[in-house]
Amino acid sequence: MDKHVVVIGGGVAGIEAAGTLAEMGLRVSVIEKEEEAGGHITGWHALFPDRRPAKEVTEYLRHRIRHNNITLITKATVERINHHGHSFSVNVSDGTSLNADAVIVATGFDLFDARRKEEYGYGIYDDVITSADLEIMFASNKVLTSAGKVPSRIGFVHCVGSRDEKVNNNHCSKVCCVTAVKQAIEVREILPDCEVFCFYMDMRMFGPLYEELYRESQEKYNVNYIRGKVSEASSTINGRVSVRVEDTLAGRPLKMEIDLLVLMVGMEMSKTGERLAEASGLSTGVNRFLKSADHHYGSNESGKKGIFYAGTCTAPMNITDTISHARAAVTETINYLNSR
Amino acid sequence: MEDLYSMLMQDVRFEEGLNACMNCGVCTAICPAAEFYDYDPRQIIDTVQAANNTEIEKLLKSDSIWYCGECMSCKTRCPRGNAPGLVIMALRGLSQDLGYFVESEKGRQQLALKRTVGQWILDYGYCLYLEGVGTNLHPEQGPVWDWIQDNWKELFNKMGANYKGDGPGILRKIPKEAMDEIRSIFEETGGIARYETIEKFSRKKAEELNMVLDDGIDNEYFRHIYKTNNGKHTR
Amino acid sequence: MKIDGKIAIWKEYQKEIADDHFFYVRSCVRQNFFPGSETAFLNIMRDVLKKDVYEHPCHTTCTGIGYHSDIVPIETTMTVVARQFALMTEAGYENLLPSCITSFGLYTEIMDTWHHFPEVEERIRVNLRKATGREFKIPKNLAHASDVIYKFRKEIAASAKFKLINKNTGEPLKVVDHIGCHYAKMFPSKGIGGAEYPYVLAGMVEEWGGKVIDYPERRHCCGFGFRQYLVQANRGFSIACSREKFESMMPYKPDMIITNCPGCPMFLDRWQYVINEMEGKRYGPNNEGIPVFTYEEVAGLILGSDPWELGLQMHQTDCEPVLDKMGIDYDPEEKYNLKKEIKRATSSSFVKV
Amino acid sequence: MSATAADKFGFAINRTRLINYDTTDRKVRGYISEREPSFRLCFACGGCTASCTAGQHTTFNLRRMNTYIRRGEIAPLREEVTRCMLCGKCLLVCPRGVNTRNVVAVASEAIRKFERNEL
Repeated sequence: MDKHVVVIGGGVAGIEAAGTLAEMGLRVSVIEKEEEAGGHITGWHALFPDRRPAKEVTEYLRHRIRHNNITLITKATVERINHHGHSFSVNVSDGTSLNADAVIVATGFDLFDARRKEEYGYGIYDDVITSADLEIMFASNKVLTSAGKVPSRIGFVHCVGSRDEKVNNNHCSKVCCVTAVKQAIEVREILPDCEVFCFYMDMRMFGPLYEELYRESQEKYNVNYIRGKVSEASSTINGRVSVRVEDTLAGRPLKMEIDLLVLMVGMEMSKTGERLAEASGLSTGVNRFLKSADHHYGSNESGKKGIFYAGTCTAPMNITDTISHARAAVTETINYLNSR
Repeated sequence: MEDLYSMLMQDVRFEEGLNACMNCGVCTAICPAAEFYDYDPRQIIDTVQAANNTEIEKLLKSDSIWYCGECMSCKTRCPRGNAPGLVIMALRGLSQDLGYFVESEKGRQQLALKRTVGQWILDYGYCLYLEGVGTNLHPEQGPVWDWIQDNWKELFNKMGANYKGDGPGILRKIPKEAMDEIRSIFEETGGIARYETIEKFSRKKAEELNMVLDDGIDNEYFRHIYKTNNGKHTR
Repeated sequence: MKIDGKIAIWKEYQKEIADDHFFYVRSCVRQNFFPGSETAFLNIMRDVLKKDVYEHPCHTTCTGIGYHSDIVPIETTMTVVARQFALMTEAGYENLLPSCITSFGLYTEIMDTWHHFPEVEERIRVNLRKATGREFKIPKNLAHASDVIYKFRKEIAASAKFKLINKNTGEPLKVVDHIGCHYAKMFPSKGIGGAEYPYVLAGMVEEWGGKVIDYPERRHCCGFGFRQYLVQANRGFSIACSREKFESMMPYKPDMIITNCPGCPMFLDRWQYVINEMEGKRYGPNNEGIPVFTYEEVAGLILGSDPWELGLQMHQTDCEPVLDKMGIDYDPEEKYNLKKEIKRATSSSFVKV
Repeated sequence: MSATAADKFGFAINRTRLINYDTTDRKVRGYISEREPSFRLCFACGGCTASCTAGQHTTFNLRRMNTYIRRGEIAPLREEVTRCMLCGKCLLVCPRGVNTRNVVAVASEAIRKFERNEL
């Protein structure tokens, strides 16, 4: 099929959609805002639930995007999608314009900026870090405090920037719970003498093998779970972080000092996606993610003919679901092109 | 039974303070009362949002709703935009309107507040009044307070006050016309009615407990509610 | 600790504070316990900063303590507050300047409620009309007195005779800032620096030479809790809250505490006395307490006001350690001396002639 | 505090309800976790408490008891263990297969040892 599809975003969804289209013989242009395609996963060390190296998946994606039918444009964003009869033109930030027969939006997500939860002191207290920061530590196989000390106690705060109307995110980011469990296990492996705590509201182990991982973290790794949302963190005189939480299962407030506090930052609609949606008249839902035509059987459809959605621009997803969603977007695109 | 939940809904603070709670405990974690009393704002909200009138009635008659210090720390943090402190205020209002407050030790204290702060507002136009706060009722004010009360005239003069004077200034005598307006507002808006309700149910309770309650603060019932602590309010 | 992070947050929370022409409403607690503070505030505003501050003799309590003791219904409180607004409107002012944090919080809350429930505002207008025949406009600007001192902290520093510096060591004084809960916890955007890292007092302290301490219990309530203090049976709660703060700040060896709410300095001052009586424990060096100040007292001191004219002798915990460190020349004999002829302190010693 | 001081001021300072994890003692937990490792598997569903006969007549709450063990709250734990009748009904419902009955038995043993400073 000699058609040209523009894929906006070169993360997991964008690459998978582009690769699938290319294999089917379509020409594809992928527009990626960073210097390299790959998405958030490139900064990740290991993946849940099997803890395989993230490199294996990034390698797959790198391979996937190297195809003669794919043109990759990096350090560029799409400002607007214009509709002209049966075709589209997209305005790229470098001033050029691309014509397309169909468009797949795969603008992905932004990691929640933890500084916005001021009471946790990210960017103020030295030993308050994010889950993304911890992955970087894992990559170097060194988990140390800002003073270079081996931590004897690490805490994971779930739902940072998720399920929280104070930061205008009412949704659950889905993947943070299992990420915390995975990271808790990794900490226990690297630092067997370090106590690990997860402060959670609900453990949302929705995917295959997630519940098993959770169970393993208790059984084998002695990870401690405290049901309660951390209310605040503060700095102690000896440079530790003091946290306050209600142990809701005991029905009493609880306080403890921690060496390293890890904030499980959630996913929110990307700023570039938000701007694109506004400029192109794509509707967004309550949590600012792109709103699909139908929640159950039309999650790839934008409601505008020829524009399709793939991946976390519609809602938080794990990698497995993102890849499936991207492939489904391709199916929708092909159906559309065939029926035109 | 009366539909207590609907009655609470009439209070704008209830509407402002209660959305769906997900029991995360962030309020209890930060609540001073939860730390020093046997109290859990999360559980109060959970009880109230279940809209069970039997449970709400129990709450209105219990000590639980009187532990909050209304610091509103809970409002800052709640991820669902609730304010347990505001809900508590609505519960306390209803507990007084229905006379349930006299059924708990902490609730009965409302009379003491009415006869001190409440009275000072209507008599002087201030919530606190130098002459009312003596070390007999406030020994924690310490020796300095005795010295201040012994020398208030010279001392307050030195501080640039206008104690009991005309015109503007510190602890000035608020003109009669102004005080009449305050009383008229209290009459118009239910302030006096609230005071009378507190008095009515307290007198009934005093009778029931066989205690003397005449006017003012120098009587058996006042001393009882002002000082009694059964020691069961904290761990 | 990375100060840049705090600075970024402080920049986020800057509110509008009127420049001049204020309608001042007094605080019940401050008038009774810290009268010298309100006098110092007005002197600074009028004599040092040359601002127009008007006080109406007919204004009253906002009923805040009664409201938060739950004996005054919300309808009544809103109407009393509406009356204060009416006095302001009639006097031709638009910028409301409360001395009290409870009042400030209450005004903020009521204005917010009226914004979300316009029918409530309408009802209150009818109430006020019926009860007093008055009409009102909602203030154009609402700032707590500490906001205004914060706004003009540099001007005050420019006229200062003393700094928050230990003259013997040259080191900044270590200051604990304690913010009244109702300043920003209910409406973080209405407070300088927000609710988590309030800057209103920290800004003054830094400008005047001191250093602010960030200790774990920094954000917590002094323990007033209205009924939790006002009724004797409940005071064990109130003091427990303050004690937790003292225990938490003690290792940092603070030289002093500065407060912006009228009640907090009284509690932080008196509870130190009671804890010492009950448990024989003091939180400062040399068996001293930690001196507690209102921000007006601190402003007055750095401008060179006489400590006894500011009312520091009305504190139960001695303030002299701080006066000594700052190098303030005071007469210890005068502390409790009220015998000699006193002129009304309408203008105090720091005013330049 | 002296009685006279409390008399003078008319109140005693309230004690804290805070669980201070930095000061509680978790030796009992270590002992249980070692001897009945299934204890670690509890995810606080409350199935045990719902099925508990003793809990219908007393304030006994096995789910909460597990929390006390984990936090090192010995004082309430000491009271909780005496209320269990060791009937074992909870064993039937536990979705994680915790040997709940034995947890209580080992907890009693651990507390006895703890009080004798044998842990």
